[in-house]
Amino acid sequence: MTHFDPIVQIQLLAFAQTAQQLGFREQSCEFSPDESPRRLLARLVPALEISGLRVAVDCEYHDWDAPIGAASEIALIPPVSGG
Amino acid sequence: MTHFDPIVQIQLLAFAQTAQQLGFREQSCEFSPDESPRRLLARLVPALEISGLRVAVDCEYHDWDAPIGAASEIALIPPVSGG
Amino acid sequence: MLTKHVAFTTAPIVLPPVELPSLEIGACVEFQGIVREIEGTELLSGLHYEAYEVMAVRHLHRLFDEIANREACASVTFIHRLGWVPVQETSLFLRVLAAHRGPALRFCAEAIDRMKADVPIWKVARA
Amino acid sequence: MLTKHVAFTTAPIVLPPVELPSLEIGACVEFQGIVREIEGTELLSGLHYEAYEVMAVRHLHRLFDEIANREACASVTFIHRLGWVPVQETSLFLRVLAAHRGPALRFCAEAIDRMKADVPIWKVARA
Repeated sequence: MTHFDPIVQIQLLAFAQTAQQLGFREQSCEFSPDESPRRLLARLVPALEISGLRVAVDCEYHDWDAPIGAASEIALIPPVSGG
Repeated sequence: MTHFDPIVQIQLLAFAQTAQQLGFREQSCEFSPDESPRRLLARLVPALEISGLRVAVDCEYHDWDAPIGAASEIALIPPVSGG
Repeated sequence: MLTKHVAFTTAPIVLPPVELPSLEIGACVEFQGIVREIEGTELLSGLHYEAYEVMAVRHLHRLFDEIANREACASVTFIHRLGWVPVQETSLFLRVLAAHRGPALRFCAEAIDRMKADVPIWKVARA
Repeated sequence: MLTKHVAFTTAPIVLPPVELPSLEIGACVEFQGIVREIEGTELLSGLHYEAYEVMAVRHLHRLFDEIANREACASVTFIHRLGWVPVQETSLFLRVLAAHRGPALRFCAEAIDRMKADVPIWKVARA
Protein backbone atom coordinates (compact mmCIF):
# COMPACT_ATOMS: atom_id res chain seq x y z
CA MET A 1 0.00 0.00 0.00
CA THR A 2 1.49 3.31 -0.98
CA HIS A 3 1.05 6.42 1.12
CA PHE A 4 0.12 9.63 -0.67
CA ASP A 5 1.68 12.75 0.81
CA PRO A 6 -0.40 15.82 0.11
CA ILE A 7 1.85 18.56 -1.22
CA VAL A 8 1.04 21.99 0.19
CA GLN A 9 2.61 25.43 0.35
CA ILE A 10 4.60 26.79 3.27
CA GLN A 11 6.55 30.03 3.74
CA LEU A 12 10.18 29.45 4.69
CA LEU A 13 11.56 32.40 6.67
CA ALA A 14 15.19 33.21 7.41
CA PHE A 15 16.64 35.88 9.69
CA ALA A 16 19.91 37.58 10.56
CA GLN A 17 23.03 35.64 9.59
CA THR A 18 20.94 32.76 8.21
CA ALA A 19 19.20 35.15 5.81
CA GLN A 20 22.59 36.49 4.79
CA GLN A 21 23.89 32.96 4.13
CA LEU A 22 20.84 31.86 2.20
CA GLY A 23 20.41 35.09 0.28
CA PHE A 24 16.68 35.25 0.97
CA ARG A 25 14.45 36.19 3.88
CA GLU A 26 11.28 34.50 2.72
CA GLN A 27 10.48 31.90 0.14
CA SER A 28 7.40 29.90 -0.73
CA CYS A 29 8.01 26.12 -0.75
CA GLU A 30 6.10 22.93 -1.25
CA PHE A 31 6.13 20.41 1.58
CA SER A 32 4.25 17.45 2.88
CA PRO A 33 2.89 17.68 6.44
CA ASP A 34 4.54 14.44 7.53
CA GLU A 35 7.93 15.72 6.46
CA SER A 36 10.25 16.91 9.26
CA PRO A 37 11.94 20.32 9.21
CA ARG A 38 15.28 18.53 8.91
CA ARG A 39 14.20 16.73 5.75
CA LEU A 40 12.53 19.80 4.29
CA LEU A 41 15.68 21.87 4.72
CA ALA A 42 17.93 19.08 3.42
CA ARG A 43 15.79 19.02 0.31
CA LEU A 44 15.46 22.78 -0.19
CA VAL A 45 18.81 24.16 0.98
CA PRO A 46 21.16 21.16 1.27
CA ALA A 47 24.20 23.44 1.72
CA LEU A 48 22.79 24.98 4.92
CA GLU A 49 24.45 23.83 8.13
CA ILE A 50 21.54 23.61 10.53
CA SER A 51 23.52 22.78 13.66
CA GLY A 52 23.20 25.81 15.92
CA LEU A 53 19.87 26.76 14.38
CA ARG A 54 16.47 26.25 15.90
CA VAL A 55 13.35 25.91 13.82
CA ALA A 56 9.92 27.37 14.49
CA VAL A 57 6.68 26.16 12.93
CA ASP A 58 3.86 28.70 12.98
CA CYS A 59 5.76 30.72 15.60
CA GLU A 60 6.48 27.84 17.99
CA TYR A 61 9.85 26.16 18.44
CA HIS A 62 9.68 22.74 16.85
CA ASP A 63 11.72 19.55 16.96
CA TRP A 64 13.92 19.21 13.87
CA ASP A 65 12.74 15.63 13.46
CA ALA A 66 9.02 15.91 14.23
CA PRO A 67 6.57 16.14 11.33
CA ILE A 68 5.79 19.72 10.38
CA GLY A 69 2.07 19.01 10.28
CA ALA A 70 -0.51 21.49 9.07
CA ALA A 71 1.35 24.78 9.05
CA SER A 72 1.76 27.87 6.93
CA GLU A 73 5.12 29.17 8.12
CA ILE A 74 8.46 27.61 9.02
CA ALA A 75 11.29 29.80 10.29
CA LEU A 76 15.01 29.25 10.75
CA ILE A 77 16.08 30.76 14.07
CA PRO A 78 19.80 31.41 14.48
CA PRO A 79 21.02 32.10 18.03
CA VAL A 80 18.98 35.02 19.30
CA SER A 81 20.68 38.12 20.65
CA GLY A 82 18.09 40.76 21.47
CA GLY A 83 18.49 43.37 24.12
CA MET B 1 42.40 58.06 94.19
CA THR B 2 39.43 59.73 92.55
CA HIS B 3 39.05 59.89 88.79
CA PHE B 4 38.11 63.22 87.32
CA ASP B 5 35.82 62.94 84.31
CA PRO B 6 36.11 65.94 82.04
CA ILE B 7 32.61 67.24 81.38
CA VAL B 8 32.06 68.38 77.82
CA GLN B 9 29.15 69.27 75.59
CA ILE B 10 27.51 66.91 73.10
CA GLN B 11 24.44 67.31 70.90
CA LEU B 12 21.86 64.59 71.49
CA LEU B 13 19.74 64.04 68.37
CA ALA B 14 16.44 62.20 68.10
CA PHE B 15 14.47 61.23 65.01
CA ALA B 16 11.10 59.94 63.92
CA GLN B 17 9.14 58.12 66.66
CA THR B 18 11.94 58.64 69.17
CA ALA B 19 11.75 62.40 68.67
CA GLN B 20 7.98 62.19 69.14
CA GLN B 21 8.39 60.22 72.37
CA LEU B 22 11.08 62.50 73.77
CA GLY B 23 9.48 65.74 72.66
CA PHE B 24 12.71 67.11 71.24
CA ARG B 25 14.83 66.59 68.15
CA GLU B 26 18.05 68.07 69.41
CA GLN B 27 19.39 68.95 72.82
CA SER B 28 22.74 70.03 74.15
CA CYS B 29 23.99 67.82 76.99
CA GLU B 30 27.01 67.46 79.18
CA PHE B 31 28.82 64.15 79.13
CA SER B 32 32.10 62.61 80.00
CA PRO B 33 33.99 60.83 77.16
CA ASP B 34 34.37 57.60 79.12
CA GLU B 35 30.64 57.39 79.67
CA SER B 36 28.77 54.89 77.49
CA PRO B 37 25.71 55.86 75.43
CA ARG B 38 23.65 53.56 77.64
CA ARG B 39 24.69 55.41 80.81
CA LEU B 40 24.32 58.82 79.19
CA LEU B 41 20.75 58.05 78.12
CA ALA B 42 19.88 56.47 81.48
CA ARG B 43 20.99 59.69 83.13
CA LEU B 44 19.37 62.13 80.68
CA VAL B 45 16.16 60.39 79.65
CA PRO B 46 15.65 57.51 82.09
CA ALA B 47 12.09 56.89 80.85
CA LEU B 48 13.28 56.12 77.32
CA GLU B 49 13.14 52.43 76.39
CA ILE B 50 16.28 52.01 74.29
CA SER B 51 15.74 48.40 73.28
CA GLY B 52 15.08 48.49 69.54
CA LEU B 53 17.11 51.67 69.13
CA ARG B 54 20.60 51.95 67.75
CA VAL B 55 22.94 54.75 68.66
CA ALA B 56 25.31 56.67 66.42
CA VAL B 57 28.27 58.70 67.60
CA ASP B 58 29.49 61.32 65.13
CA CYS B 59 27.52 59.58 62.36
CA GLU B 60 28.83 56.06 63.00
CA TYR B 61 26.87 53.27 64.64
CA HIS B 62 28.25 52.74 68.13
CA ASP B 63 28.05 50.06 70.79
CA TRP B 64 25.63 51.02 73.56
CA ASP B 65 28.23 50.04 76.15
CA ALA B 66 31.44 51.42 74.63
CA PRO B 67 32.74 54.79 75.83
CA ILE B 68 31.48 57.67 73.74
CA GLY B 69 34.95 59.16 73.51
CA ALA B 70 35.69 62.52 71.95
CA ALA B 71 32.55 63.33 70.00
CA SER B 72 30.26 66.21 69.26
CA GLU B 73 27.06 64.42 68.28
CA ILE B 74 25.18 61.38 69.54
CA ALA B 75 22.03 60.25 67.76
CA LEU B 76 19.26 57.86 68.68
CA ILE B 77 18.38 55.76 65.64
CA PRO B 78 15.01 54.02 65.74
CA PRO B 79 14.47 51.27 63.15
CA VAL B 80 15.09 52.83 59.77
CA SER B 81 12.47 52.64 57.02
CA GLY B 82 13.60 54.64 54.02
CA GLY B 83 12.61 53.90 50.45
CA MET C 1 -3.60 40.16 36.30
CA LEU C 2 -0.62 41.50 34.38
CA THR C 3 -1.10 44.33 31.89
CA LYS C 4 1.35 43.89 29.01
CA HIS C 5 2.52 46.38 26.42
CA VAL C 6 4.89 45.02 23.79
CA ALA C 7 6.15 47.12 20.90
CA PHE C 8 8.86 47.18 18.28
CA THR C 9 9.93 50.43 16.67
CA THR C 10 12.46 51.57 14.11
CA ALA C 11 12.46 55.08 15.60
CA PRO C 12 14.43 56.12 18.69
CA ILE C 13 12.65 54.83 21.78
CA VAL C 14 10.62 57.49 23.56
CA LEU C 15 9.94 56.53 27.17
CA PRO C 16 6.20 56.48 27.73
CA PRO C 17 5.05 58.39 30.84
CA VAL C 18 4.58 56.23 33.92
CA GLU C 19 0.90 55.50 34.44
CA LEU C 20 0.06 53.85 37.74
CA PRO C 21 -2.79 51.37 37.33
CA SER C 22 -3.71 51.51 41.01
CA LEU C 23 -2.90 53.09 44.38
CA GLU C 24 -1.06 49.88 45.28
CA ILE C 25 1.97 50.34 43.03
CA GLY C 26 5.04 50.77 45.23
CA ALA C 27 7.84 50.00 42.79
CA CYS C 28 8.70 51.03 39.26
CA VAL C 29 11.74 49.32 37.77
CA GLU C 30 13.05 50.43 34.42
CA PHE C 31 15.79 48.91 32.35
CA GLN C 32 17.43 50.38 29.29
CA GLY C 33 19.79 48.35 27.17
CA ILE C 34 22.17 50.74 25.46
CA VAL C 35 24.37 50.02 22.44
CA ARG C 36 28.03 50.02 23.47
CA GLU C 37 31.01 50.87 21.36
CA ILE C 38 32.72 47.57 22.08
CA GLU C 39 30.95 44.28 21.39
CA GLY C 40 33.33 41.40 21.97
CA THR C 41 36.52 42.68 20.37
CA GLU C 42 34.93 44.85 17.71
CA LEU C 43 34.71 48.61 17.79
CA LEU C 44 31.26 49.59 16.57
CA SER C 45 29.41 52.73 15.64
CA GLY C 46 26.12 50.94 16.20
CA LEU C 47 24.22 47.70 15.75
CA HIS C 48 21.52 46.55 13.40
CA TYR C 49 18.60 44.77 15.06
CA GLU C 50 15.98 42.59 13.47
CA ALA C 51 13.18 40.45 14.80
CA TYR C 52 10.69 37.82 13.79
CA GLU C 53 8.08 40.14 15.19
CA VAL C 54 4.94 38.04 15.22
CA MET C 55 6.73 35.18 16.99
CA ALA C 56 8.61 37.54 19.33
CA VAL C 57 5.40 39.26 20.42
CA ARG C 58 3.71 35.94 21.11
CA HIS C 59 6.65 34.58 23.13
CA LEU C 60 7.14 37.80 25.08
CA HIS C 61 3.50 37.82 26.15
CA ARG C 62 3.77 34.21 27.21
CA LEU C 63 7.01 34.58 29.14
CA PHE C 64 5.77 37.73 30.87
CA ASP C 65 2.67 35.83 32.00
CA GLU C 66 4.79 32.92 33.21
CA ILE C 67 7.10 35.17 35.24
CA ALA C 68 4.13 37.06 36.68
CA ASN C 69 2.75 33.76 38.01
CA ARG C 70 5.70 33.74 40.42
CA GLU C 71 6.53 37.43 40.71
CA ALA C 72 3.44 39.48 41.46
CA CYS C 73 3.59 42.44 39.09
CA ALA C 74 0.87 44.70 37.74
CA SER C 75 2.24 45.90 34.45
CA VAL C 76 5.09 45.41 32.01
CA THR C 77 6.07 47.65 29.11
CA PHE C 78 8.55 46.28 26.58
CA ILE C 79 9.87 48.32 23.67
CA HIS C 80 12.62 47.00 21.40
CA ARG C 81 14.16 49.08 18.69
CA LEU C 82 14.81 47.53 15.27
CA GLY C 83 17.01 48.60 12.38
CA TRP C 84 20.15 50.63 12.94
CA VAL C 85 20.80 51.77 16.51
CA PRO C 86 23.82 54.04 17.03
CA VAL C 87 26.17 53.64 19.99
CA GLN C 88 24.78 55.29 23.16
CA GLU C 89 21.17 54.90 22.04
CA THR C 90 18.67 52.59 23.68
CA SER C 91 17.88 49.30 21.98
CA LEU C 92 15.61 47.90 24.71
CA PHE C 93 13.34 49.54 27.24
CA LEU C 94 11.58 47.55 29.92
CA ARG C 95 9.37 48.95 32.68
CA VAL C 96 7.80 46.83 35.41
CA LEU C 97 5.29 48.11 37.96
CA ALA C 98 4.52 46.15 41.12
CA ALA C 99 3.46 46.60 44.71
CA HIS C 100 6.92 45.59 45.94
CA ARG C 101 10.46 45.99 44.65
CA GLY C 102 11.48 42.32 44.96
CA PRO C 103 9.06 40.97 42.37
CA ALA C 104 9.62 43.99 40.11
CA LEU C 105 13.41 43.59 40.12
CA ARG C 106 13.26 39.82 39.69
CA PHE C 107 10.68 40.14 36.89
CA CYS C 108 12.98 42.57 35.10
CA ALA C 109 16.06 40.37 35.44
CA GLU C 110 14.29 37.18 34.41
CA ALA C 111 12.43 38.79 31.51
CA ILE C 112 15.69 40.01 29.98
CA ASP C 113 17.43 36.67 30.57
CA ARG C 114 14.62 34.76 28.90
CA MET C 115 14.29 37.23 26.06
CA LYS C 116 18.00 36.81 25.38
CA ALA C 117 17.64 33.02 25.41
CA ASP C 118 14.47 32.42 23.44
CA VAL C 119 12.89 35.44 21.80
CA PRO C 120 13.67 35.79 18.07
CA ILE C 121 15.43 39.15 18.06
CA TRP C 122 18.92 39.54 16.65
CA LYS C 123 21.68 42.07 16.75
CA VAL C 124 23.80 42.07 13.63
CA ALA C 125 27.11 43.90 13.47
CA ARG C 126 27.36 45.62 10.08
CA ALA C 127 29.71 47.94 8.31
CA MET D 1 35.67 54.11 39.71
CA LEU D 2 32.10 54.77 40.74
CA THR D 3 30.59 58.22 40.28
CA LYS D 4 28.08 58.87 43.06
CA HIS D 5 25.32 61.45 43.27
CA VAL D 6 23.35 61.49 46.52
CA ALA D 7 20.64 64.04 47.21
CA PHE D 8 17.70 64.64 49.52
CA THR D 9 14.88 66.95 48.51
CA THR D 10 11.62 68.15 49.95
CA ALA D 11 10.30 68.90 46.46
CA PRO D 12 8.82 66.30 44.09
CA ILE D 13 11.64 64.29 42.57
CA VAL D 14 12.50 65.34 39.04
CA LEU D 15 14.36 62.61 37.17
CA PRO D 16 17.69 63.96 35.99
CA PRO D 17 18.44 63.29 32.32
CA VAL D 18 20.56 60.21 31.70
CA GLU D 19 24.16 61.22 31.03
CA LEU D 20 26.39 58.42 29.82
CA PRO D 21 29.90 58.77 31.22
CA SER D 22 31.44 56.65 28.45
CA LEU D 23 30.75 54.70 25.29
CA GLU D 24 30.90 51.52 27.37
CA ILE D 25 27.63 51.92 29.23
CA GLY D 26 25.31 49.11 28.17
CA ALA D 27 22.73 49.12 30.98
CA CYS D 28 20.73 51.77 32.77
CA VAL D 29 18.62 50.49 35.65
CA GLU D 30 16.23 52.83 37.40
CA PHE D 31 14.15 52.21 40.48
CA GLN D 32 11.38 54.36 41.82
CA GLY D 33 9.86 53.71 45.21
CA ILE D 34 6.31 55.02 45.16
CA VAL D 35 4.11 55.75 48.18
CA ARG D 36 1.24 53.26 48.30
CA GLU D 37 -2.20 53.77 49.76
CA ILE D 38 -1.92 50.73 52.00
CA GLU D 39 0.99 50.37 54.40
CA GLY D 40 0.48 47.35 56.63
CA THR D 41 -3.20 47.62 57.46
CA GLU D 42 -3.50 51.39 57.35
CA LEU D 43 -5.08 53.39 54.54
CA LEU D 44 -2.89 56.41 53.91
CA SER D 45 -3.01 59.58 51.86
CA GLY D 46 0.76 59.84 52.05
CA LEU D 47 3.80 59.40 54.24
CA HIS D 48 6.12 61.76 56.02
CA TYR D 49 9.83 61.06 55.54
CA GLU D 50 12.71 62.31 57.55
CA ALA D 51 16.44 61.61 57.59
CA TYR D 52 19.57 62.17 59.59
CA GLU D 53 21.00 63.60 56.42
CA VAL D 54 24.68 64.00 57.22
CA MET D 55 24.91 60.41 58.48
CA ALA D 56 22.72 59.06 55.66
CA VAL D 57 24.88 60.69 52.99
CA ARG D 58 28.05 59.29 54.53
CA HIS D 59 26.65 55.77 54.82
CA LEU D 60 25.16 55.80 51.31
CA HIS D 61 28.50 56.78 49.77
CA ARG D 62 30.21 54.02 51.73
CA LEU D 63 27.72 51.30 50.88
CA PHE D 64 27.67 52.28 47.21
CA ASP D 65 31.47 51.96 47.12
CA GLU D 66 31.30 48.60 48.87
CA ILE D 67 28.75 47.21 46.42
CA ALA D 68 30.70 48.56 43.45
CA ASN D 69 33.73 46.58 44.60
CA ARG D 70 31.78 43.45 43.69
CA GLU D 71 29.39 44.74 41.04
CA ALA D 72 31.20 46.75 38.39
CA CYS D 73 29.13 49.89 37.88
CA ALA D 74 30.08 53.31 36.54
CA SER D 75 27.57 55.62 38.20
CA VAL D 76 24.84 55.74 40.81
CA THR D 77 22.31 58.49 41.35
CA PHE D 78 20.28 58.41 44.57
CA ILE D 79 17.54 60.91 45.35
CA HIS D 80 15.30 60.54 48.41
CA ARG D 81 12.39 62.82 49.07
CA LEU D 82 11.79 64.13 52.58
CA GLY D 83 8.76 65.68 54.22
CA TRP D 84 5.25 64.84 53.12
CA VAL D 85 4.99 62.57 50.07
CA PRO D 86 1.45 61.93 48.78
CA VAL D 87 0.31 58.50 47.63
CA GLN D 88 1.42 57.73 44.04
CA GLU D 89 4.41 60.06 44.25
CA THR D 90 8.02 58.91 44.23
CA SER D 91 9.86 58.81 47.55
CA LEU D 92 13.07 57.22 46.22
CA PHE D 93 14.81 57.35 42.88
CA LEU D 94 17.84 55.25 42.11
CA ARG D 95 19.69 55.05 38.78
CA VAL D 96 22.64 52.77 38.13
CA LEU D 97 24.74 52.80 34.96
CA ALA D 98 27.02 49.92 34.08
CA ALA D 99 28.52 48.11 31.14
CA HIS D 100 26.32 45.06 31.82
CA ARG D 101 22.85 44.50 33.19
CA GLY D 102 23.79 41.90 35.81
CA PRO D 103 25.93 44.20 37.96
CA ALA D 104 23.50 47.10 37.45
CA LEU D 105 20.48 45.08 38.57
CA ARG D 106 22.28 43.52 41.51
CA PHE D 107 23.70 46.88 42.57
CA CYS D 108 20.21 48.33 42.54
CA ALA D 109 18.69 45.48 44.57
CA GLU D 110 21.47 45.42 47.14
CA ALA D 111 21.64 49.20 47.50
CA ILE D 112 17.94 49.35 48.37
CA ASP D 113 18.18 46.38 50.75
CA ARG D 114 21.10 47.93 52.60
CA MET D 115 19.57 51.38 52.66
CA LYS D 116 16.46 49.88 54.23
CA ALA D 117 18.56 48.08 56.82
CA ASP D 118 21.10 50.71 57.86
CA VAL D 119 20.65 54.19 56.45
CA PRO D 120 18.97 56.64 58.86
CA ILE D 121 15.87 57.54 56.85
CA TRP D 122 12.39 57.08 58.28
CA LYS D 123 8.87 56.99 57.03
CA VAL D 124 6.36 58.18 59.58
CA ALA D 125 2.63 57.65 59.08
CA ARG D 126 0.81 60.79 60.18
CA ALA D 127 -2.71 62.11 60.24
